[in-house]
Amino acid sequence: MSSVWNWIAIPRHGWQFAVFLCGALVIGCAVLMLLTSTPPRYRKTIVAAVTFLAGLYYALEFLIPPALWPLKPPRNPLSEVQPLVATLTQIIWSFALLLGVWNLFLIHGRAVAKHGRGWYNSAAFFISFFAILGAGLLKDYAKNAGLSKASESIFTVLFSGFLTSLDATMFSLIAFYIVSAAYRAFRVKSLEAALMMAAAAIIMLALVPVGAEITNWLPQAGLLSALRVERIGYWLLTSPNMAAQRAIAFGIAVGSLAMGLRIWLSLERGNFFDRQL
Amino acid sequence: MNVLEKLQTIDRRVLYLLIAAVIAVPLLQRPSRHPRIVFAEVRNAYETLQKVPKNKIVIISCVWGPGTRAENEPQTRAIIRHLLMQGTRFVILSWDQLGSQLTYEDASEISSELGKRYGTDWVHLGYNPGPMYAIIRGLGKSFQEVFKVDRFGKKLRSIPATRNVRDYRDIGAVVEITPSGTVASWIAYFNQPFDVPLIFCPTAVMSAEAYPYLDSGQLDGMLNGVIGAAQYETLIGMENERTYAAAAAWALSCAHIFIIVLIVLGNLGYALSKRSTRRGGGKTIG
Amino acid sequence: MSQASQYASPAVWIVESLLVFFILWKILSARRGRELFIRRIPGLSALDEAVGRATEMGKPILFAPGLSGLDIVGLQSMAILSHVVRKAARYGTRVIVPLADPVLYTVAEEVAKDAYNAEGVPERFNPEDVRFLSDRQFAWASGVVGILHREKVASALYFGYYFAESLILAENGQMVGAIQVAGTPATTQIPFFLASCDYTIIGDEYYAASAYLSREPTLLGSLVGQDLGKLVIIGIIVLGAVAFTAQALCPNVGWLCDLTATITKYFPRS
Amino acid sequence: MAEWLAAHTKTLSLWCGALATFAIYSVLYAENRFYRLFEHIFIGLSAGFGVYVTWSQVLAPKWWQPMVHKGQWQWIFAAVLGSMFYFMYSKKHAWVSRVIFGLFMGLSAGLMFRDFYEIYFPQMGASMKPIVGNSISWWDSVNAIVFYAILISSMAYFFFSFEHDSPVVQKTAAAGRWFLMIGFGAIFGATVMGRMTLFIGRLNFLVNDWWPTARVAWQYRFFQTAVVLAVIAVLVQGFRALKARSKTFPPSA
Repeated sequence: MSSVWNWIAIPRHGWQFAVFLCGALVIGCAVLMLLTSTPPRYRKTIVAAVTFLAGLYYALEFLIPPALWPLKPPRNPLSEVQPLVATLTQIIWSFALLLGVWNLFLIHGRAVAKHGRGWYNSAAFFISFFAILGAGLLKDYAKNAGLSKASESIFTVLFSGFLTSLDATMFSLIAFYIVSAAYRAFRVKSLEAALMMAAAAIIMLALVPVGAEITNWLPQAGLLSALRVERIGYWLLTSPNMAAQRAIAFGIAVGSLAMGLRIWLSLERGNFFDRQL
Repeated sequence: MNVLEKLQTIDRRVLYLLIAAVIAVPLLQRPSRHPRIVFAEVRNAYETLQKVPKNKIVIISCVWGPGTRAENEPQTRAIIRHLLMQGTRFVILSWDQLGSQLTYEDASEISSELGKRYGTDWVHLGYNPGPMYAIIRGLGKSFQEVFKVDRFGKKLRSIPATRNVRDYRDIGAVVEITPSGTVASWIAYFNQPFDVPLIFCPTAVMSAEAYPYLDSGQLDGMLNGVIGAAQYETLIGMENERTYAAAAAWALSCAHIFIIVLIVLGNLGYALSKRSTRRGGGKTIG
Repeated sequence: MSQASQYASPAVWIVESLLVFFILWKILSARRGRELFIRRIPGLSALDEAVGRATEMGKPILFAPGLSGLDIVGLQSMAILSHVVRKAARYGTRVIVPLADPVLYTVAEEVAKDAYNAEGVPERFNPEDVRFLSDRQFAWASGVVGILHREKVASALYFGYYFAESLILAENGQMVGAIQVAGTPATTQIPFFLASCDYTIIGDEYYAASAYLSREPTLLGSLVGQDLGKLVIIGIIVLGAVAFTAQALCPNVGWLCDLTATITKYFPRS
Repeated sequence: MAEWLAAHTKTLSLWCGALATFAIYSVLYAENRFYRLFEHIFIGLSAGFGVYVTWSQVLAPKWWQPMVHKGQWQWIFAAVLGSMFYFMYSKKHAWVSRVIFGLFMGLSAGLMFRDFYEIYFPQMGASMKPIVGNSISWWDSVNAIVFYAILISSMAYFFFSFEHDSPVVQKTAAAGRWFLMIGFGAIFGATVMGRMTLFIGRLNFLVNDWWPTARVAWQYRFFQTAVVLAVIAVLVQGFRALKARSKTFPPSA
């Protein structure tokens, strides 16, 4: 068994490399073909089995301590292969990152082809996509020094000029919505809303330096110092808030255990999960 | 209609201009004064990093990108400066495609300012797509095998700073700088099982939820948003420098007061208009 | 720390088996047809009141599922939508549903149609009322704002996964004077809904509300099992607290010190 | 060309950044074409940059180079597995993608046992606080009592499987919702602070990075002309948008 494994693990070069690579590709495609032609009634079982086995790896890796494995010296063999699992999942996962790109290509490709309203926006999508990708690849791989230098400048302008500014500005829009909502929407309609807003106001003052200035007329030590805004706010954060957040956290703890079990054992029901594969 | 009621009909765009003006003043002025109060969790973070032995490295794990740059970059810069100043080696690990570029630029800038060198004092491991759990879990067993190369494709075994890093035994602390709920992965798969200290630098939005973990000691310290960064700067001896974090702390002070005033005014106007509605009888809003 | 802490201790085996047992037991017995009880949560009454008020005023209801897609949160939002539409159909009140996810849009259309059928008034279903606006966050939000103002909505219901657009919707709902009821598992948006809505369903209540309305056995069973699990946690904490208090009161009793040391070993504090 | 670009990269970046910032903020006035265009440029740039980084920092050094340069042909299997994701676009064979998604969902579900232990066992341990004792101050006692009152009542609020008909349970759960409000107040305050910081970051860019270069540029006549033209264009566009908008619904919406 191990000799077969070793034979597979040997790096190949030259024509051997080509043969092995093609062979592996053929085998891979054959497996995929086999999967696509699996009869529908077995499909759910296969997905459930894969999910279960994948989960079993990490479950046993934790639940069975080294002493219980029949190995000398005592160790958990599943822990040993963790670096390999890390590398493998990382690479397979990075193939998935292109999924979103594919989706965007479909949507904007259709918009450009149809020439409908706002098609130029979709064209701008494609132009900016290829501009930054091209500039990035050229700066790394171009043999010509001038070309590589120019690409690097273009890349920098696209990245730190446009991309980072656009991203940061998009996120910062929310600040404005908070401002107008503070004025128009946050109404103290009930006692519980009043309590929440009071706690929020004290904590908002306690967090920033001006909070310490507001109650600076109170002494720094002694009983009265407990009334300083920053003290009250910090106490609210570290005592009542901590307890409330922990209560929520325990709910999440049990909830995610239940969710994990439902996924691991494929117990989830509902129209999405029951659909015929 | 009195003044308060008239105020109710203010256009929201006027409010937008007002908040911009309120914030711009401290930014233009750039005060050097840092917050006088340093929260316990910030001090603990500082002391934890202070105690990291010189033969160990610190992992700075950055999940942030440009979207939350205003909060996470000052934290990252303060931590990097502290580590470079005291000569503790560190590696930066980025989980965000854009952030990987930004964190590299930050570290390069501070490192050349302090006369330190890439490779001997610090290393950037580049962008990692995840899945985070698998990578963090594998990291405890073998640092070299999981990361292999730095952001330039150079073997970690051939870089002085990372040459001798084997596994969790050579990692003195982890600093997680993040705008999302990723810190649980470090707690569960690395810091708790291997008993390595963990510093948490979240955006303010997530800070309130972190207090149970500070209480239990699963987090050894925390820098809460840009305020945490400003407080940290106070600790590393920058309290009299005109930094962005200090200016932002004062700008935030103005913003918070402005918001509280708006809420109070809005509610007063609302209460009044409700009262006059009742007197007028049956006039509903909208 | 010793190598042992990386793996499950006997305490882990006991506690986790107990939790897993409770959850699986309740899920499986619910699926075998056992009736499980969950209480009616107060937020649901607020929901019914909102429908009632729209009927009285003769104005439409807005039901916005946020940016939810076809995931657990989105599907549970559809269970609540079904309840609202059935109630409204009975009184002939319109329900407008703006969507941000094209896949969820098809599901919502089905759900609404089924609800009208179930009430025996299929002719009242107007396909125009279930609308796909945009999959872009702020474009969707400004579309919903337009609906709020044009249609003079009497009740606005926000159930699903929300991000920053929650603020824009709640502000404009307030401006048109609508009764607003919200429910979301997104912790960062809950405070804003609490501040601007008439009633807010918080955190886990969201899942309970939809399980209560949909009667889906897996969800019901899971909720009941989770309750038992939380009781286990409370039990452990209370016993621990008693042990530590006893030890603090009598610091010199040997067996108490041993007991607290054992607890600390299995429930480590860093 | 390359030299000129290299020499002006910084200035160009600043100007592009300012343009992008103003374009996005224009949505605060009203949804407009300018905003939509930049929104699409943003999507395009971030997708393109994502592909570039994934290739140059992950796939090239960790997959392509070991495979092609070191003869580790086995890595091709990773590509086969990775290709399974793309079956989701085929109506007929979409289920193949469910296999690989199932694998990743299973992996993260399998971690739940460790998660529960490493994250929540210490939380339980830290919750066992002594209430009274010789070495415990009155302030610690108060805090411990506050802690238990809030923890237990808040957890009781989220119990769903029994009727809240006994007054004790009812009162406890009601108190739980009240205590939770303090927690949500903390989240509220923290969220406001976080969002404001992001805006401060942008304003800082405009005020301290871009404005100094804009003042330098103001010395040139052609720049002054360009600014005046841009302001007129914005005003005209804004006026038209306002007119179109007031027909549909109130301007303050």
